[in-house]
Amino acid sequence: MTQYAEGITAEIVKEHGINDEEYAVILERLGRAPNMVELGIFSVMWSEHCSYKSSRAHLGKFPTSGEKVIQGPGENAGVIDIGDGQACIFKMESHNHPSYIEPYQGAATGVGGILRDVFTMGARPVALMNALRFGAPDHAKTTHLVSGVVAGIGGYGNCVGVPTVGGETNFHAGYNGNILVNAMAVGLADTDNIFYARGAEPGQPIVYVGSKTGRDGIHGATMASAEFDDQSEEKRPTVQVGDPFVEKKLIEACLELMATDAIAAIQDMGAAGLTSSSVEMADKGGIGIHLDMDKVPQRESHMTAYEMMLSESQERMLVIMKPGREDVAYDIFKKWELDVAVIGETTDSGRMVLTHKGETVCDIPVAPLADDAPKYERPYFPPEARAQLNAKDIAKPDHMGDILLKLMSSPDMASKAWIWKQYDRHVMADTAASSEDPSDAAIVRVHGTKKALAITTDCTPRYCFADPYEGGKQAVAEAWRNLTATGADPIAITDCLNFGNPEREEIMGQFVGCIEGMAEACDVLSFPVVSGNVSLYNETNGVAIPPTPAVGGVGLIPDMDQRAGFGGMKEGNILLVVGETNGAMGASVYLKEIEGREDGGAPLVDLKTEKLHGDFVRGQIRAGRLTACHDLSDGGLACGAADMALASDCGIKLAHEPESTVPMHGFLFGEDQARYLLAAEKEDAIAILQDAKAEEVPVQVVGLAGGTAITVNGAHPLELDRLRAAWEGWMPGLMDKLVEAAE
Amino acid sequence: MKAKIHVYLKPGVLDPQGAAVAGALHNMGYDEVTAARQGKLIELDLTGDDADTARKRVDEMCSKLLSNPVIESYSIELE
Amino acid sequence: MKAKIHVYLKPGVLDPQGAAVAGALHNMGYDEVTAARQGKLIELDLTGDDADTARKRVDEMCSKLLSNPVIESYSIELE
Amino acid sequence: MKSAVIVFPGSNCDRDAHDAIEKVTGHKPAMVWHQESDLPEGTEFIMVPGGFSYGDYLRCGAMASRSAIMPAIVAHAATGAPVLGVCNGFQILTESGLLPGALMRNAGLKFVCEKAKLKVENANTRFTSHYEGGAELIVPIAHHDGNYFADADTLDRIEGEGQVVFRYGNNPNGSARDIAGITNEQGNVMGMMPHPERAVDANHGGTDGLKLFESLLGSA
Ligand SMILES: Nc1ncnc2c1ncn2[C@@H]1O[C@H](COP(=O)(O)OP(=O)(O)O)[C@@H](O)[C@H]1O
Ligand SMILES: [Mg+2]
Repeated sequence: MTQYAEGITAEIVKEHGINDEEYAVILERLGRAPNMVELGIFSVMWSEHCSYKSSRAHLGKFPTSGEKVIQGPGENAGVIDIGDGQACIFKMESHNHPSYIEPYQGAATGVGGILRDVFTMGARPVALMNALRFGAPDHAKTTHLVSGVVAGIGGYGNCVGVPTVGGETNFHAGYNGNILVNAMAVGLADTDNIFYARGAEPGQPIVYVGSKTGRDGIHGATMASAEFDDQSEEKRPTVQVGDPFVEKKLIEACLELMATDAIAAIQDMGAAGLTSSSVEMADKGGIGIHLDMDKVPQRESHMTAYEMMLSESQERMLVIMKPGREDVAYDIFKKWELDVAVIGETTDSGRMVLTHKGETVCDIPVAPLADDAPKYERPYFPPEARAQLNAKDIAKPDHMGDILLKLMSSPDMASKAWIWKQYDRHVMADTAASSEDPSDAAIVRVHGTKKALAITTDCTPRYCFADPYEGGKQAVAEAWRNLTATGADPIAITDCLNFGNPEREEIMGQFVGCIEGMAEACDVLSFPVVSGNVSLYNETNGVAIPPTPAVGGVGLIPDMDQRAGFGGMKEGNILLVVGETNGAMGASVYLKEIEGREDGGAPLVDLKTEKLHGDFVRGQIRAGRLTACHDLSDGGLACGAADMALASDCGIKLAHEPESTVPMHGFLFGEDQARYLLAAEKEDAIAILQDAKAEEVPVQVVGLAGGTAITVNGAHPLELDRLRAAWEGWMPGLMDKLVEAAE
Repeated sequence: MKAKIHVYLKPGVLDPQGAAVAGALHNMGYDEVTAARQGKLIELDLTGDDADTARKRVDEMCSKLLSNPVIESYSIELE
Repeated sequence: MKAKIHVYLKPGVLDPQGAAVAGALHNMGYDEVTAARQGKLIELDLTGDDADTARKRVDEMCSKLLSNPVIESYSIELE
Repeated sequence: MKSAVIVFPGSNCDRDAHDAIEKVTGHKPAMVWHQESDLPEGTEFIMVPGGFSYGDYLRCGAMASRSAIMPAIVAHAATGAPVLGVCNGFQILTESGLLPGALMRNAGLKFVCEKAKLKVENANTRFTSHYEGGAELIVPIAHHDGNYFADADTLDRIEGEGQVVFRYGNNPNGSARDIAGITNEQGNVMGMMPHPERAVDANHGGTDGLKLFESLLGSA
């Protein structure tokens, strides 16, 4: 067997990210050497991004089924049942590398891509979320990246008319060379009208719809899986440009087509465009595929089959139609002024055959492309365990008000209004709570009903770095807690697992640890994983990002009138904390901002306790006993109280018992888990305490609402006006330094 | 002195604006238009009268601020 | 044939983008910039080879669609 | 009252407009595709909704204002019938010449979404008769190009004629004289950047937009 086809060298194979063993498998499977087109196709299909070759072995640990799960991982997005014949379809995805290279377009096309994953399945997208991680605020590139990413997310989401209702933003030097841009889309569909990539049969026409194919993003998929180095600038021309106007038309046209019964299978063209979409549908249908490359709508002249198969031009979909129904698609897509063309048909050969200009340019079996993609059991070792750190081990500060001010105006805690003001949060007129509102999760009404979706994204990379297993548990638990704090029943999650180079054992250790922690939390909280995405090789010059398994949680509020936020606290309300406060300080915001340290173990998450406390709080919300409810996380009780005070425009008098075994700074700033801060009228507070006793839930009175400041034992005052100015002022202060021209 | 800077998308980069303009002109019956592209024109008023220095400085402004080298090219005219 | 259309804001119309460009250039130390204006450059590819007809038609496209007479003026170059 | 909502390929507040009108009148408005050249028989009120009609490329509202349905809207307005343009709809109405002035890029250059404070400047229009003159409202805005511009003479004239209907309390976009909404000289065509249709339900966080539709359409 000749080793290489004409014009191909060992060097070219290597450039395609295919190693020696992998190349040997290709030779064996084909019984000959692959040509350039075939090599390109194997290269993208076997890239980390498409094949999950390093991660598949561990993703299986997630619980993925449950009473409400209609479709778990494996399709374009996860599907859950929200009753009354309705389904919620959602997924989260990363666009990290493209966003670092070209922040506006990288982030914009990230939003476009995740929207397509959701409407491909028949859902009308109803909400977008974004989880962002940037480098240190004072790093040279940070403000430029923040500005571009935020403008790109807004530019795309605002134009397609899907509200961006929430998200999270962290700053840490660990992301200086590798920012994270994770976007989540949520849609609604009828359970009897959901579309899948599976379902095609031989002899059906393959219809291409959307934008024309250009030379955009060729090798984007392999790029997303390659480590960054100083030469990355040269890879720049591969970044794609998005057209949200076309996406908007594509959404409407696809939903119109889906209302007919003409579709056999449908798949968006994401990473590796035409290649992955056609291979996936062929593989899932167990069939073959024949494409005539001459028929592919092309934006540029002289495109090769290689370029067309690897192009990542945006806003394109592939539809396999029932025979004879092509006209239905033509009529609809012409009306929306989109390209539409029959470019091939399904076959019973089990092979992928491409013809171009009268020649067969590719003829390979489908199965090895998908099923037999390499799968690695990469070696790993867990990071060394760190000891817990308690407030008792840390010097007590003098003025608690000053500390609180400093924490609330620190990068991770300060208001992100500068960001979310650039997002249309209200389009579609169903947003009941978004970033601006005092709600632990965004709330989006199910159109025309009194039901609502609660949506959150969460992850605390500090904890994951300190202890991947506890950090993974915590990310899921916090998402569950955020949904619970609004009164929602948490249902399921999607995730976006962002890590460094899996070929390094300690990174693989982080990856495995986080997954195992998340899996346990999902299991105990009955909060299965229904979709997700893995982004590896987030490193620059050998330095990896902090492990960041972002979690996107979705829950259901059965009745919009029974929900809670943290903005309704009133003068005279009693403040209660659900859960035990021990003063856990390891990897806390306090430690980082006040002590300048990032050591110590992550706070421990006891999942049974988590569930007990959450269920208790949800019950109290539904009983209508709370004026405000907030989960406690970063910055502990004091920061949670500060959020509540600012949102309610009412001061809080906190009371720390002097004889307590927990020192005052531990009481105020400790990040013990499974806790909520509640505000209630006196009579309700008494009832809550009685219920708590009966249900064996620890609930402690911690203060009283009133005044214009936050105080502790009547001292350490921090005036709300001063707090608000600092909290709101940090991010504008940072971004005002940016020098940038208009687009 | 005046500098006129033309910033345009690199060849091959998708130009959604241009495509939409071409589409609209077609809908209005201007069938002779086969393609449209849209770029930016930035005019700067400059003090000083050394053309060489000005060109060098404006070139710097273009690469640092006025154009996005990932997707755009530019040309400079001095008057 | 190609038409290059330059669309710019009328004098007296506030130009937020131009002002931002000038401000940013100042912040970067380019003090020689005394003013900046931002306009659009639209390039059309046209069939046909009669320059007079082309100019007339493009002028029409400009006044009907490509510029807004309330705030903008335009100039046309044929190539 | 028989209503119609115009739908362009990039409209994205068309459903919201539809629902607000239905809520107030009890009747579903007709949804009219931009490529139609006639309005449905008996149409009285036309709403041009927000969104990005043609991606907002070139200039916001420019391409939409040259679409097939536009002559019918202009003719309808000339009969004195009410026409309301919100956000992108306002941009389309200025681009088509039905309203004076133009909407330019926000002074801050960024897209702005917030709950804006508005003041009712003229409560004697068919769009605002249910409000008190000088009433303060909270109505959401969400736009990139809402910076209202007109030359000084035009501004003086529209101020003098009572055509300025809404003003911002806290100018979010650099609009001349804080203008948020205006009518034409006859008072039957109104354009505004804020979205009254996003403030008609308690779950929107406020219902200050409701009276606008009630003024116009009467309660169901
Ligand atoms: N990138 C972002 N996009 C949209 N909203 C954001 C973003 N970052 C933060 N927010 C919003 O700011 C608020 C505070 O965020 P965060 O501090 O992460 O909340 P918490 O820790 O209480 O869950 C939330 O409403 C959140 O949705
Ligand atoms: Mg949170």
